Formats: sequence, structure tokens, C-alpha cells
Amino acid sequence: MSDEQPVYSEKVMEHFRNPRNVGEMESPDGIGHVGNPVCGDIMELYIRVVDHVITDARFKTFGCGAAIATSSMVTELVKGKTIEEALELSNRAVAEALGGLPPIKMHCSVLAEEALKSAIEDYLQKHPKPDSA
Amino acid sequence: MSDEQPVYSEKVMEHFRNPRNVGEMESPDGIGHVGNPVCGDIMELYIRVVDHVITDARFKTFGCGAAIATSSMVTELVKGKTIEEALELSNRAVAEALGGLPPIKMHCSVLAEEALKSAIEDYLQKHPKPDSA
Amino acid sequence: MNRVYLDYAATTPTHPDVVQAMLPFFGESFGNASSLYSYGREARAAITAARSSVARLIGADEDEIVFTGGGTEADNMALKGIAFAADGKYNHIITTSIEHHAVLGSCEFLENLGFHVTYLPVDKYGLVAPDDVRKAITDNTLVISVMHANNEVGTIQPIAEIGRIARDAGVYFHTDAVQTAGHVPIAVNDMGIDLLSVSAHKLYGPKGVGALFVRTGTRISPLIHGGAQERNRRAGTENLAGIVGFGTAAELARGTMTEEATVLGTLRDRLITGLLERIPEAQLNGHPTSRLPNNVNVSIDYVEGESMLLHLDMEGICASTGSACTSGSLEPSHVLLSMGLSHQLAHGSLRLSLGKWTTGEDVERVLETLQEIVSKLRAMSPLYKAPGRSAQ
Amino acid sequence: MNRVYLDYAATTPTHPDVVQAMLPFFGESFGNASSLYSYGREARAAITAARSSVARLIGADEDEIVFTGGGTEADNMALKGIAFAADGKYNHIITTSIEHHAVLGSCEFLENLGFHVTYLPVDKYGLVAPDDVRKAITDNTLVISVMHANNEVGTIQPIAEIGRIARDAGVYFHTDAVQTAGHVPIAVNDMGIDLLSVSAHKLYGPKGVGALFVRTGTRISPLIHGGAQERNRRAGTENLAGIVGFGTAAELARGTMTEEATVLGTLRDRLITGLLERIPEAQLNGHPTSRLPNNVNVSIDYVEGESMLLHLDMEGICASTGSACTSGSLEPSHVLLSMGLSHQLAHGSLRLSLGKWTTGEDVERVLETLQEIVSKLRAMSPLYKAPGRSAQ
Ligand SMILES: Cc1ncc(COP(=O)(O)O)c(C=O)c1O
Ligand SMILES: Cc1ncc(COP(=O)(O)O)c(C=O)c1O
Repeated sequence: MSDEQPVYSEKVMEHFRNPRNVGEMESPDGIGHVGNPVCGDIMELYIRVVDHVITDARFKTFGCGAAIATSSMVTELVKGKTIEEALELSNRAVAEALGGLPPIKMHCSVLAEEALKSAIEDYLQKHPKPDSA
Repeated sequence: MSDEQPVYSEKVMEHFRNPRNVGEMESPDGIGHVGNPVCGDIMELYIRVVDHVITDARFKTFGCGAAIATSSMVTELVKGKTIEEALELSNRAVAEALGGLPPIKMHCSVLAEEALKSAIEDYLQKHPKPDSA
Repeated sequence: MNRVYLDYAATTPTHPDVVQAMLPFFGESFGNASSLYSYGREARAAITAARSSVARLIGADEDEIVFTGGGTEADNMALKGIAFAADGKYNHIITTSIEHHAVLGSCEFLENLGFHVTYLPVDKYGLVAPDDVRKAITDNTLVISVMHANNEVGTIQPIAEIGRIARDAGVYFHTDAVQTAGHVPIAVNDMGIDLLSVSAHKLYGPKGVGALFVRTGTRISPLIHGGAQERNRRAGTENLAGIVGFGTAAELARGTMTEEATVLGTLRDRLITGLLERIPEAQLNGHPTSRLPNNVNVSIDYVEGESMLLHLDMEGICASTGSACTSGSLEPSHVLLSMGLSHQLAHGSLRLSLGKWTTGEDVERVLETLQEIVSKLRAMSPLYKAPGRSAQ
Repeated sequence: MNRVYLDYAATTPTHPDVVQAMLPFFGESFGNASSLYSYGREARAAITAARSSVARLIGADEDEIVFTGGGTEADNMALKGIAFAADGKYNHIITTSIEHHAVLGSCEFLENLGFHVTYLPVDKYGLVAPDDVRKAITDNTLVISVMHANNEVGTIQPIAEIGRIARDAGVYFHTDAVQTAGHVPIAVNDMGIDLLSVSAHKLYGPKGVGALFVRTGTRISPLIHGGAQERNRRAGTENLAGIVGFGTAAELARGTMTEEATVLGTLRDRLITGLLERIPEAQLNGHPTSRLPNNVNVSIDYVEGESMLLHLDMEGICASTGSACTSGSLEPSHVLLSMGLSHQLAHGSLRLSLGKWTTGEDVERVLETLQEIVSKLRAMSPLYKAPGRSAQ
């Protein structure tokens, strides 16, 4: 135990209490799966993509308060963004949107960014752009 | 400083508060002088001897509570004793008569015994027994 | 909202009688115990009385109690003090993999100075095998340190048996009794203990004061050097009010310990049974019977400890977890991992520790609240597949 | 009988406002600051507030304050912590011969481990010469430890000058400010201090809590290993109420320090003048001007300290002495001997230290009482020859 217990912002706690977009998605266009039980955080992120735009995002997360809040926030932030815009969404942006995260919890925002990237990669693999390259 | 401050008995404090036989003696028959400023205790003990019996004893002491109380006690104890009896007076007897001394103060009773011995020696030197030896 | 405190193993509130006993020593009787005059004498007398209360609690002599700044300092003093006083030859320490960080951290420090440390394993219940202790002893073994009861899972070790082994081998025996003193009977002589750590704030005394029992004749160096306090074994102006509070707490504990253990043991068993009945795929951690009367530790599969804690906190319930997320490090409890739990189960552990003011209603409330929380968290867990649904 | 307490340098009563501030943290807000839930958050917030109060008192950053179990522990942590974190090359420590036993004892411990320690002398006022410090520095010097003000004779050292020397040489600088914090202004940055020890009970806070200021970037090992408290620098459940009390005391001191120093300085000077006027063959120990505002230390020839203390105590007056008789050892004050006093004068020393509740009447009462006591003791001293009588 430590005297540097995370002190969560109001916003983090609000998203933890009422996480947005929780649950699986029927036949998603992309699935991201990151983390493992060793580190204690596992995120699954599902996206629906219509005309290159992320129209819906959902998640399931095993993890601490910050993991759940960043999952919730990233699904909110990503909705309405094009694939390119979504790829630019950084972990910092997620943390900032939550009013900041305690230093020892920043890795959760990294995980959320990675979950999103992983879902987009999955989408791009399953839906290769015919006209690109 | 120490948490083993001496705790003095009632009797020690009584002799410290009202030391018996304080002061110099006019032309004593024997003077004992022991201790030095380094160790912090100096005793001067004067005896009057009549017919081989100590009829009076007085002292002057520079020292702690125990040093003053043992000085006072030894002068009391020795009065009326023959030289031989006085030579047998041990530091333990002085300490016991005072209801005991804290361990770190036992050396004061040793000093008192030595002061008495030194005074008797001085007396014996000045008054060699003609019929002895 | 009424709070339900179930983290007595982390710290206890200071008993009101203890606070009352302490108060005069901030004001009227504030003296430095090293001083000669009246105030000093009052302080010394109060410390002496407290010392004998603490000694009585564990069956020690007054002179064998050294007051410290807490349980952690006592553990540090025990191990480092014995190590620094030892002849070069005795450079081997035996301990276990489930000790408190105060012991493990001290051992690591000594390893850096050239000492060798054997960390004994435990079984799935968290028990150390006395035979492992015996086998680990070499000609160079200086001290064996095995905790009396584990702070996380509550398992009580066979201390008397280990004490006998240590004594037979002529090796010092230290036990961290921070979780047991005042809760479980201790008799340092019968148990063959040479050094024993206690902390006041685990038995309704104040935080920041503890004690190390040091058996007469034990060669030990101070951890904190300076003045001659505590018979040259622990320097520093005594925490007068704290020590007085510790003494009062020890005295109270001696009177209530047996009855309290019975009451808490019953509540504990109700809580364990209720949890395992209501929450599927949960398991009890620690020994089923050789266990602190106030300790409940369960792992709830598919959910993570910190999020359970946060939800419990929102409902006014205070608990603790072995999940990494509350440890400052990224590793979950070394105790649970040593017992062979998977990382997933270690992250999903929950400790509920009961105390003087725990009621049957508290137990009911936790059972209901936790059931709901677990359902909610499992519903959002990617690891959990609800019964009836096929596995991925 | 009303007691006259003149031993504020030994310890101060805990200020009533401080006790009030502490009380809630024994009861309602008793949480373990490491806990996640409400009680833990309250505890953490309270510790953070206290930390910033202590930081402000000495001009430090909050992150640079490590709470300890007292001034002695802070001194031990400073020296041993720096030593254990150092590269083998840096094995030389510079300190003075008049440091508190907490520093001297730590140095002796490190000498046994192979460190070299230079003990600088002081002049007859107890002052260290900055030039001596400069000359003592070698390529292997790790740290310089010079106390801010001496606890026995009150002499204040030229800390800023020594700090500059240390900085120029790239050597760590520690100062024991246990006697000055809250009494004399301190600015760790202006004074070039890297490590500074404080103790709450010398500034109307509780006993058993202190702090070490550790400048950001300083490489230091913990003295007490275990949990991650105090950012991994001092393990152990925080002394919550004690720390809160320390914070409140620091806040109070910051507000009253300047005015108090003026008031006490005047009383101190009246006491010094009175003593020297009324008692022949007495001398002031310590520096006449570079001196703690509350410290009076005199040597009264031909009489011994303990017997003065006992007589003063019988009259309800609390004081202290550098005589061997109250030290547990058989040596008188190492400070007085270092200043060149004879054993006789060292044994005859008396410290009267003033504080918040000292009045002009107290000063009068001491002057009268002491004069009588000295006459009485001199009359029975074999060393004293009353004026007019010829020397032996
Ligand atoms: C088993 C055990 N040992 C040592 C400690 C440390 O004691 P303290 O909190 O008094 O430093 C604790 C509690 O924190 C503990 O549970
Ligand atoms: C100068 C000095 N350093 C260190 C200490 C030790 O502080 P504490 O009493 O808090 O252990 C004291 C007082 O006892 C002191 O006066």
C-alpha cells in the first residue's frame, strides 16, 4: 500500500459510476483486445464503421476505476470521428477529457488508446480499402 | 539524557533536603578527602576521635543528590563507633540505611565509604597507636 | 450515510478510553521522561506502567519491551538490529515469501549488505511448513523471521513449533505479531520467541507507536542511535501520549480479547458463508480454520479489486484488496501469488476485516451490496461469460 | 504550588489548539492514509495539509518533507540514508564535536561500517569556524552535518555560510534544526541546506513525530524499509494525529515566531543579567548574541548541577543541567567540554530554557530561589571558600 493512492477527478468518478457504452456489440466491424490478467487490466473495444466514420463504439473492461473510466471516455470521444481522426486520438487526450489521471494510472489511458487502435486495425484488416495503395 | 533517571528513595531525599553534620570541624582528628572534579563528586569528611571512638563527624560535599545524602548518612552512622567498627562500615550499609540507591548512583556510596576510610587513615597516621604493633 | 468500516486490519480507530488516557499527557503531564524533575518523573512513571501493560499482553518481562515508532520500525529493528550485532559468520536469515513489506524490505536491505536470505514458500492456505524451516537452517543461520498471522489472508502460522526448532538450533526467532497481538493469545516464553513486533494502531491504540519484544540476553544493535532512552536500545524523546495510549489499549485488549474473538469469529463465518453462497465463482483465500478471528479474504473471479472497492466506497463500505491497482506498484499481492493464485484471482481479491464495532447488520449490508456490485462489474467484464452462454 | 517550567528546550507542552486539531483523527477520521476509501482519503488530505504547513515553515516544497518518528529519527535518516545511498568513494563525513547524540551516534555507527568522520572543534562560545569546514573537505567528502543551534548552550551557527561552502564543494549539507524550527527563521534555499531535521515536540506539537527535509534530487536510502509511505522514503503507517498536530504547530509557529522571539529574548536577557548580578563566580555559557532567544545556560562554580536541579524541583522549578549526574554516563556534557570548560564548571552548569508561557514573575522567582540554593550548596561545598576567607 502507498500514500500515493490515486485521487480520481470528479469526471473520472462520474464515468466510473455511469460508464457509457458498456457491453458487447452484435457483429461489430472491428474488435480490439488489449491487456492481460497479469497487469490487471483487460479491455475489449467494439466499433461500428459506416462510410469510414465510427458511428458506434462499445466496450467491456476488467480493471480498476481508471481503466473503466478511460474505456468509457474513449468510446464517447471516438463516436463520429473518421478512421483517420480516430487514429490520432492520443492517450493524453483521453486523460485530459477526464480531467486528468493520477500519474500511476496514466497507463490505463495508454491501454484505452491501444484498444482503439487495435479495433481500428481489426476493421482495416477485415475491410481493406479497395481504392487506397 | 536517559530514561533511567535516578529515582531517589524518600530517605535519600530527606537527607538531601536536611543533610546532617554539614560543615567544617575545628581542628579535627582526621580528615578524609576523596573524589575529583572530573567525576563530579568531591567529599571532605572530618572526624573527632576520643578514646578510639568516633564522637563526631562532619562533611562538605560537592556532588549530586546521592553524594550529599550518602555523606550525611555516613556521618550519622559512624558516630559512636570505634575505629575498628567504623572501618567495617561498607558502602552497602550506607546505601541500605538510605533505603537503597539507584544503580548508577551506587558509586556515591563507595565514595562515602572511601571518605570515611581516608579520614580514619589520616587519624591513624597522625595518632599512631603507641601500644599496638 | 452510515459508514461500514471493514478494514480493521489496516488500522483501527483509537478507542475512546485510550484517547481519554492520552489527553493529560499532551497538557498537564507533558514532561520529557529523561528529565529529573516532577514532570519528568510523572512521564517516566506513565511509561513504566504502559511498558508493563504491553509486557503482560504477550507474557514478557517489562525490561524486554522496547517502544518504537510503529510495527514497521519494530520489524526493521528486529532484523537489522540482530544483523548488525552479529559476528560475521552468522550471515544467513530465514523468512517466508508472505511476510509484511517491513520484513521483506529489511531483508532486501540486508541482502545488499551481503547477508543471505532464504524465503520459504507457503502452501495454498498460506501455511509455512515447520519442516521447511528446519531444513533451511545452516551453520550460518542467525535468525528466523516468520509472521504470527498474515495481514492479508489471516492465516496463523505454527509459531510454537517453529520456535522450538529455532531454539533447538540455537537460532534467534523473530515473529511479526502486528496482526495478532491483542487479538490472539501470545506467550513469548511458551512459543520460544526471542523477538516480537507489535503495533498499537492494530489494537485500538494510536498510530505511530509500537514495540519490539527483545528477550533478555539477545544481542541487538539500535536502529535509531542517539540518547539513552529505552535502555540505549531506541533513541529519541519518547512518544509519551502515544505510549500511554498503547499501554491502555494493551490493557483493554487483555480483558476483551477472548470474548471478542468469539463474537468476531461468528460474524466472520457468517460473512464467508454468505459470500460463497451468494457469489458464484468466488473462493476463500487463507486457511479455513487456522485463521485470524476477524479476517475474510475472498477472490471473486472476473472482476478487479479496485473497482469493487470504489463501488463499495460509494455505498459507504470500507474494504481492501490485493489488486495491483491499489499497491503503487503494478504487481498484485505477493502473498496471494505465493499461495499459488493466478494473477486474475489475485487482482480480484477482497479483504474484509472485522472489529469491535462490526455488527450483524454490517455483515448483511455487505453481502447484499457486494452481490449487486459483482453482478454489475461482471456484466462489463470481458472475462466473464454469463452462465448458459457458450464460452468464446 | 505553581510549577515554573523552564525546560522548553527539552520538550514543550502540546498547544491546546494542536490537541484540538488532533482529536478528530483518533476518532471519526482515523483512517489509514494508504486506503482508497473515504476514511483513507480524509487521512491523506490531512497529511497533505500538514506537509505543506511544515514545508512553509522552512521554505521547502511539500514533496521535500518526509515525516518521521521524531528528531532523532530524522538525524539518523539523514546521515545513514545519505551514507547507504553513496558510492563507495564518498566515505567521509564532516560534523562537529557539539552535535546532538542523534548525530554523533549515527556517525559512530557509520564509523564502525568504515566511514571516516571529522569532528570539527568549536570556540569558547560554541561556534564552528566556516573556514575549518572548508579545510576539512576532501575529494571523498559526502556530507557535512552542522546543527543550526545547539540544544544545550543555544549558540546559533553560521549555517548560510557553511551551506555556501558545501554547495561550492558539491557536498551534501545537513543541519539539525530541532532547536530552531518554529523559533528562528529558516529558509532552506537561501541557506544552501540539502537535509534538515525537525521535531514537533520542540515547537508545541506532539512528541514522537518529526520531519526530514530532503532536497529534490538528493540520493537517500530509507532508514525504515517496508510500505511505500512517504513516497518510499519512510515506511510505516503514518502517525496521522501526530502529523496533523505537527502541521498545526508549524502553522501556529509561523504566525507567532517573530513576536515570541522578541518577548522571550527580553526575558532571557533579564534572566542572564539577574543571574550574573546575583550569583558571584557564575558565567554565561554559549554565544552572547548569536543565541537562541529562549536559551540561558550558566555555570555556577563550586556547586554541582544535579543538586541544584533537585533543590529547584523542590521549589517547583524545572530546569536542566550538563552535569554527568543526570546523563546516565559519568561524563558531563560533551558540548561544554568541547567549548573548553573545566569539568568542574561543566558539572556546575544549569540550562534554563524559556517558552510561550514563561512570565516575568517566573524569572523573578527563579532568580530569588536560585540565589538561595546556591548559597546553601556553596556552604557545603569543599571547593568553595567564602569571600574574605583565605584559600586553602
Ligand atoms: C503484519 C504486519 N506487519 C507490520 C505492519 C506495519 O506496522 P505499522 O503500520 O505500525 O508500521 C503491519 C501493518 O501495517 C502488518 O499488518
Ligand atoms: C538539537 C537536537 N537534535 C535532536 C533532538 C532529538 O529530537 P527528538 O527528541 O524528537 O528525538 C533534540 C532533542 O531532543 C535536539 O535538541
